[in-house]
Amino acid sequence: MPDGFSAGDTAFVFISAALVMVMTPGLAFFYGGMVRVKSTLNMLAMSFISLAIVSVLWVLYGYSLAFGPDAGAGLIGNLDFLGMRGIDLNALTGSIPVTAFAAFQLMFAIITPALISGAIADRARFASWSLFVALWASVVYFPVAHWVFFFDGGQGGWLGDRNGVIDFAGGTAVHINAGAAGLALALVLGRRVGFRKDPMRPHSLPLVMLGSGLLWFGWFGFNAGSALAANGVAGMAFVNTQVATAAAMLGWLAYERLRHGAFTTLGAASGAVAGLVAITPACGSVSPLGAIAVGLIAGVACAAAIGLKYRLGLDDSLDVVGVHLVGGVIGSLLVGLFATGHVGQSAAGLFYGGGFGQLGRQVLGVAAVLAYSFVLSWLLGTAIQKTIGFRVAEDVEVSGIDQAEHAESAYDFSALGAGLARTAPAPAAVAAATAEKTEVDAR
Amino acid sequence: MPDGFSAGDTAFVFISAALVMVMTPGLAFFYGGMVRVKSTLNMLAMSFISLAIVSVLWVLYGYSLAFGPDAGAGLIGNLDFLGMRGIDLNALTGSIPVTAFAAFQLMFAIITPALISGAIADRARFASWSLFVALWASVVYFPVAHWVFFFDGGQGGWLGDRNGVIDFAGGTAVHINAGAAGLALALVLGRRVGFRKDPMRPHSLPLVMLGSGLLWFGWFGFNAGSALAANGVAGMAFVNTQVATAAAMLGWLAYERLRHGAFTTLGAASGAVAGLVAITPACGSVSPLGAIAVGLIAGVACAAAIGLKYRLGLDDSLDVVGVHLVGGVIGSLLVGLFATGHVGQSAAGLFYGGGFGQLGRQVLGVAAVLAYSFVLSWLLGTAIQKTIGFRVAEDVEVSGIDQAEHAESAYDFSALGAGLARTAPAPAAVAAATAEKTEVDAR
Amino acid sequence: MPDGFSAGDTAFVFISAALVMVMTPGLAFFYGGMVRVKSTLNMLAMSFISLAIVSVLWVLYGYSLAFGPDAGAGLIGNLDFLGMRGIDLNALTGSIPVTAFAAFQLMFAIITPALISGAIADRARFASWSLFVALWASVVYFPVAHWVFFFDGGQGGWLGDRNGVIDFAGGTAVHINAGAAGLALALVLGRRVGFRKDPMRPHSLPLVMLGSGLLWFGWFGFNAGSALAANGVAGMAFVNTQVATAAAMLGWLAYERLRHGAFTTLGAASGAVAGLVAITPACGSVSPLGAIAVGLIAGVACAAAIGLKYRLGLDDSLDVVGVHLVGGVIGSLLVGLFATGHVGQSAAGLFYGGGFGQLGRQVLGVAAVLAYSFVLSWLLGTAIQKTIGFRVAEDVEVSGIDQAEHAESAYDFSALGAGLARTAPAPAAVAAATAEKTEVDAR
Amino acid sequence: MKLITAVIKPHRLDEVKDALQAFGVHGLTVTEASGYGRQRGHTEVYRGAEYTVDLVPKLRVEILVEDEDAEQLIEVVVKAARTGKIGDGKVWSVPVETAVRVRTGERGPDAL
Amino acid sequence: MKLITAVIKPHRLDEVKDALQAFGVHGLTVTEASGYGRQRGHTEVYRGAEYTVDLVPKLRVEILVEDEDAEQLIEVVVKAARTGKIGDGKVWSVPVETAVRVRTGERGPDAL
Amino acid sequence: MKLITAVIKPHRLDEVKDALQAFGVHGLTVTEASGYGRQRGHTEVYRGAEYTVDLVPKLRVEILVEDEDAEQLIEVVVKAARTGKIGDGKVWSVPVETAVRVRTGERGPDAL
Ligand SMILES: Nc1ncnc2c1ncn2[C@@H]1O[C@H](COP(=O)(O)OP(=O)(O)O)[C@@H](O)[C@H]1O
Ligand SMILES: Nc1ncnc2c1ncn2[C@@H]1O[C@H](COP(=O)(O)OP(=O)(O)O)[C@@H](O)[C@H]1O
Ligand SMILES: Nc1ncnc2c1ncn2[C@@H]1O[C@H](COP(=O)(O)OP(=O)(O)O)[C@@H](O)[C@H]1O
Repeated sequence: MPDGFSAGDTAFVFISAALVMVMTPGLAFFYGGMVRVKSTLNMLAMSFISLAIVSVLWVLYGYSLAFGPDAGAGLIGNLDFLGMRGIDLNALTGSIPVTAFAAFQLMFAIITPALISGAIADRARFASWSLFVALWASVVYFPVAHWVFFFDGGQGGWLGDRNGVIDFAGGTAVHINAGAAGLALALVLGRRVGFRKDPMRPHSLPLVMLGSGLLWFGWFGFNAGSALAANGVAGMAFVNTQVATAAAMLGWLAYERLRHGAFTTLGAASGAVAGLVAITPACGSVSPLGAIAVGLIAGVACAAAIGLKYRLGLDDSLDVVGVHLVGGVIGSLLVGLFATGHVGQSAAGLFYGGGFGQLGRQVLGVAAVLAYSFVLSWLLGTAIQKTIGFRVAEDVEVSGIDQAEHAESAYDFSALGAGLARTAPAPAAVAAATAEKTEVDAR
Repeated sequence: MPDGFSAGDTAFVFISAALVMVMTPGLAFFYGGMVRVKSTLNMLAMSFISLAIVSVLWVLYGYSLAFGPDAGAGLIGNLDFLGMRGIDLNALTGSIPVTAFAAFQLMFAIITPALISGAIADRARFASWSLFVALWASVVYFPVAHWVFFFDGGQGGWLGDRNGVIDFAGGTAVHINAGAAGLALALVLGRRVGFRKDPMRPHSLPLVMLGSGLLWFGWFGFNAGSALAANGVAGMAFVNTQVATAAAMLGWLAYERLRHGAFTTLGAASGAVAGLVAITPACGSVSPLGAIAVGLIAGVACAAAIGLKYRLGLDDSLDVVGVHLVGGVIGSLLVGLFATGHVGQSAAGLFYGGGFGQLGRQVLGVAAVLAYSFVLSWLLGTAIQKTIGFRVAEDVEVSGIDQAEHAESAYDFSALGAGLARTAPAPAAVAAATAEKTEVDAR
Repeated sequence: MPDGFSAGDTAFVFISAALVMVMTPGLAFFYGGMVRVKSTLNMLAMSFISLAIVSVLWVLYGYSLAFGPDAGAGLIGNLDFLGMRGIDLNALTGSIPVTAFAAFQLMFAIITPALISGAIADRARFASWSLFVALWASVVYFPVAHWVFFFDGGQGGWLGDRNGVIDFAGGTAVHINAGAAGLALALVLGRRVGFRKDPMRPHSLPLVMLGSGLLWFGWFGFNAGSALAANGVAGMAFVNTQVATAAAMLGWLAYERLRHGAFTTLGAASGAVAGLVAITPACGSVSPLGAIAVGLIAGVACAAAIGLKYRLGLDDSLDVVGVHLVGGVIGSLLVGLFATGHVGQSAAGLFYGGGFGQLGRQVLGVAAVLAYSFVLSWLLGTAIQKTIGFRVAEDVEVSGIDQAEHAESAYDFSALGAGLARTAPAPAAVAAATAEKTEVDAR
Repeated sequence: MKLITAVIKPHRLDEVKDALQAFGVHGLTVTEASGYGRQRGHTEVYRGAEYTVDLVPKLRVEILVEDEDAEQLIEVVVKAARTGKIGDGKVWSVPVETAVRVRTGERGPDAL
Repeated sequence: MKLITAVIKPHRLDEVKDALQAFGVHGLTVTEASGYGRQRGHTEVYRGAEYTVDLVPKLRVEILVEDEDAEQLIEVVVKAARTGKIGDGKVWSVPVETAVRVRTGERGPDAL
Repeated sequence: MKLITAVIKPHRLDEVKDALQAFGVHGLTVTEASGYGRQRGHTEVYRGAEYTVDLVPKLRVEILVEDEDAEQLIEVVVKAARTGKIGDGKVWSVPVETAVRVRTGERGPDAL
């Protein structure tokens, strides 16, 4: 391998990529456990399909649009790496192979659209959702990743590299981006039948907890891995990720106890995710005590925010806005307050003598990504709704989207498997012929 | 540590070994969710027991048979490392400690027999299965691993080292090997009661999705880890693994949509596994675009293949043949077409100007492993069936193998736990004595 | 980074820390699957809350008490690192950043209290448990970690550094510590309503198997990671961990088969955990054959031990004593017999010509931690019970602790979600206003 | 006394409960059930095997009432459960010889 | 009208459904049940605690029929559910006073 | 013959089974049910949405008995199921016209 290469850093980024990959199934379980049993599979499938679609697009053109040499003004990459051609096996990004970097970044591109799906639980046609994922990744995620994550000595993305917006691991590019898109789609698709009236309690909280556990686990790859090296910055990001998550869980639980009288496990899981979201942009620039502050604030604020949807009549079904948009905005802005100036980045925040400069830059980053994602997502969603249709029919929603869209049932615990009859594809003739040969069923 | 040692490579292989380890529980869930509720535990146990049995055999003699110095003709290792004696703490295999290599390879030896169990779901006596695992690992897996994975400068295994069969991570040694054994055992044990007649739908698709998620996650260790170094080859293997899996999922879903009218989540999971299988031998020699092709082909072909079992009357219950044998053969042969010659291996395939040479070598590898495994597995299975018996009684199958073989029920969700009564081992006298002391149960 | 830094070792420890982190959710599932459905969430929450509480305490003062410079006699660290101040980004512990070491050790501090919760399943008030975790971590875990894990050239902890007690990864500090505390709390809280009379079978064995799979997976980080370097010692620890776990599973299953006539999956999972516990202190000093012996002994002994609770009338509900205390003691003492003297540590055990010296030191370690933990835990538990109360009311226990303590139900698989009615927080006025705007529900 | 049994669509339970409450009946017992009838089921696909699922989820509601209320109660339940689509279910009544409240041993109308 | 209730082995449902269909009855309601009787249960073991499980999974099938069909229908169901082994279950009938189709309000035989 | 139906608290099943056994009845059929009545439910909270759960888990036990045993059996069941707290449930009986043992086709008392 060429000079500057580090096997240690490479090992770290490979495993971090695997960890980020497992977050998407984790998200599927987190979301899937929260819906009613009749739409479990649809919820899982909406995440899993992102693994399939975005991976292929990434190799075809996504990596090039996001991390190809800037095509102008820091807005998008050019087409040099179409099909990932021309990427030498031993070429490096920093101290790691380009392939390692590309794999790591791909996992971010996968989970971001998957996050959106929580806003439209129980009611989105699967084919339409799949189309949305492909379009959204292409016209929203790939460019925004370029804006935020592509560094090229001041010639990279306009937000991160050119304007000094700090987003260590994706508070803007991932969470605000997905949150704003979730808001747009929740508006486009409208409220579920029975929203605010029917009981819609989670069908499996253990599944939710499994999801939150895998998300937390994978998030170390997401955040610490974003250092792209196994070094002290990654170490600080690691510690900050853990402690902010912990503090956010405590914050959410405390809020819930005061407001609703109980410490719920769903609250614990939700608080943890809120903390993970909020520390994502900040983990490379705050101290561990700062991380506790970020976590606590995010835990309480997101717990308060999710209640609003019932007042506003917005059916953001699994709180993509309340957790990812709100948490992402909080974390991104708090960088402007809590950045110490001597962790990963040198810019200091307001509380560390850095003045209002960084806070202003953070506002820019938040506003730009939020606005771009909301508008584009609304346009894409509306276009799909008006053409092929995005929302399922009402009776499908009532009887359960899993049956209509996936021709499956999530569970069959009965001693019964009741009322099933094999219909195909064992052709009648064949079946008859072999039935004779079958041992008598002497049950 | 001695010269040539790399801490980065070692870290990578350690974690890769852990990732491959978690594939076996992952497989247990993948399989376990697919069976009816009454045989869930048996399905899980068949995978977990492989972790126990093969690990002990590996230390006792397996490692030595597979990776000990060749005992002649590249067929098997000698007994130099019985009990793993004589392995110095700091001895190296390449740039990593021998122990790291041994641990990594052990995980392959564990999952391969576990894969077979899907072919005989719902009907295998657990003790007989355990015996089969021990015998099969000893006389099939350990030698075949030597053939394929033991490199010693042309003095190693006859397929990989001596004849240039390319199998980066186990398309032949793992998947064809397990698939052929599954075929043999499905024939030996015969069809389940009610095959092709009774409904046998999966009892928990979320469990299947969890399994597929863990498999996918762990497979990065399996494939990229097989580079045994954190380098550019591993990076290419990593990217190829991801994109082939993605493409296979799309291929399977498309096939299913056309043939059966629905995008199922089980199809998504199955497609992903088919892609992972097919890219396994090829991930170190194709380009990312080649990997998309391999994945697409495997996804469609395996989706088509699984339907055949109903026509042929072969109760390969969870499609070990349709997915692992077919997928493994496809991936292994496609190396002969798509190998670029400048990723991990220097031999180029037909489409990259390498002529038919490599394709021929691949055919040799496929045929040798398939035939050896099928014949030996059939002999072992038949021997067990004729002596201690392999298949449970019909009424056990009908009422559920979990009760008879494991004396357990997988779930108890009722408010009831109905009809249970403690019988033991609290001895009557003791129970009586302490019952008095117990607080009155004032429910 | 400064001299002596190793990116490879750092990558290894980062990922190991993530692996140990995922053990706590793993434990939550392991325990959660074993209880009845009505206390599932409480069981999960008792583990998850440890992630929250201990992480925050660790940053505030825990790291300093455990790994700050010794405050005297090897009993506790001083307060130099309060709030983790003064820890330079690039400061090293061995060859890795201090932050990496701190993050790794934090995960041990989290899982240890979580382990205790199994002893008091179904009956502990959540707020009281949370308080117990905070206190216990502060006055038991942090000091004991200092005793065992803090090395400073003979000026470190009194057990490990000053008296040569060998505990590679936490047989005393983690397992005996938690096991003794579990014993104390089981005595303080008393037996469950219906203990030894009512059926209390596990509500989801797949959840238990998931937990055991994640524990096994994460334990590679726990044990091999404790080498704090990706080297040959870690490699031996890795192999030993795998094979001891395997042997213990076989031992437990064999015992169960002889005693109860069945190979159960719960027995397989329990045996694996017993093996993991027992090899924890020993994995850095025994040979692979020694590890098989340690595992077998632990598997059989723990399987025998868990039966005792019914005879003794001790409701150690999920066998924290039978598995963690017994397994930890066995593993710690067997170091005195099986330590080879040339794996990770130079002291040899009785069977390897080292005489009784090391065995004596191991007895010291076991006795000190066991006694300290038992006494302090009993005092803390009793204090909580006498003040704010530790145990829930009997009718809460009967109707299910999840409802009363968490206001949730773990599952809702019915087509029904029966009998739920939204009551809040959609305020009546708002609801009425928007109800009119809602599409007519034409189901 | 009579026992009224109603097999209804699951999402009508709330309406039925409310209607009973309004009518002055404050108790009922529900079980989950699967119904087979005119309402068609659906097809499921698992790895190429197609199944027809012809049992549809229903709830089975039982209500004990005094003889004189029975007829009216049937009307109330039928009305509350109705959606007008196929599969709305059946309601039937059966004579009860005696009914007891377990807690008190009270019999007949007092048991309700 | 009569209500025929059959407690049967789960795997006989298909046969019962087919037999009813052949007989001309096109509706039924099924609930999952557990039965206790002559058929022995089994023993389970969890970490050294042995339990006797003496409830066996059954299905409970309810069929409303016109009076004149009742006797014959009972025969049909009994025959379809029979395996000849212990635990095959019971079938009983109860008089129904009135039956209503929820969708239409039709009564009596028309409700079926 | 009579069909005795008892809706009871789940944790009383064991006592009821034992009492029946002692009384000489060796069969019964149980289904899981949810009851609504005087016994209050509880409140659940999911991300800020509060739900009142007013259905309480119950078991529904059915026992076929000969006419002459019915009255006494009701007493036995009521006594075994009683805890004295609200929500103990109801027991009622219904006349059965005929009962058949599926395995043998035996009718009436012989079917039990
Ligand atoms: N003969 C019957 N006996 C018992 N239950 C029946 C009978 N016929 C129908 N049912 C129940 O009534 C439900 C609705 O019946 P169905 O024929 O689908 O629609 P509808 O009642 O609107 O005509 C069925 O799902 C089943 O549960
Ligand atoms: N007295 C009874 N009342 C209600 N159900 C009964 C009664 N006796 C038996 N059953 C039901 O019938 C089923 C079969 O009864 P069992 O005695 O096991 O076999 P068989 O009917 O073949 O003699 C039981 O599992 C139970 O569900
Ligand atoms: N009118 C009724 N019809 C059918 N079941 C009833 C009726 N009233 C009560 N029940 C059942 O009896 C159970 C107990 O009734 P409840 O009023 O709570 O207490 P209690 O019987 O002690 O007064 C309920 O949960 C329900 O299952």
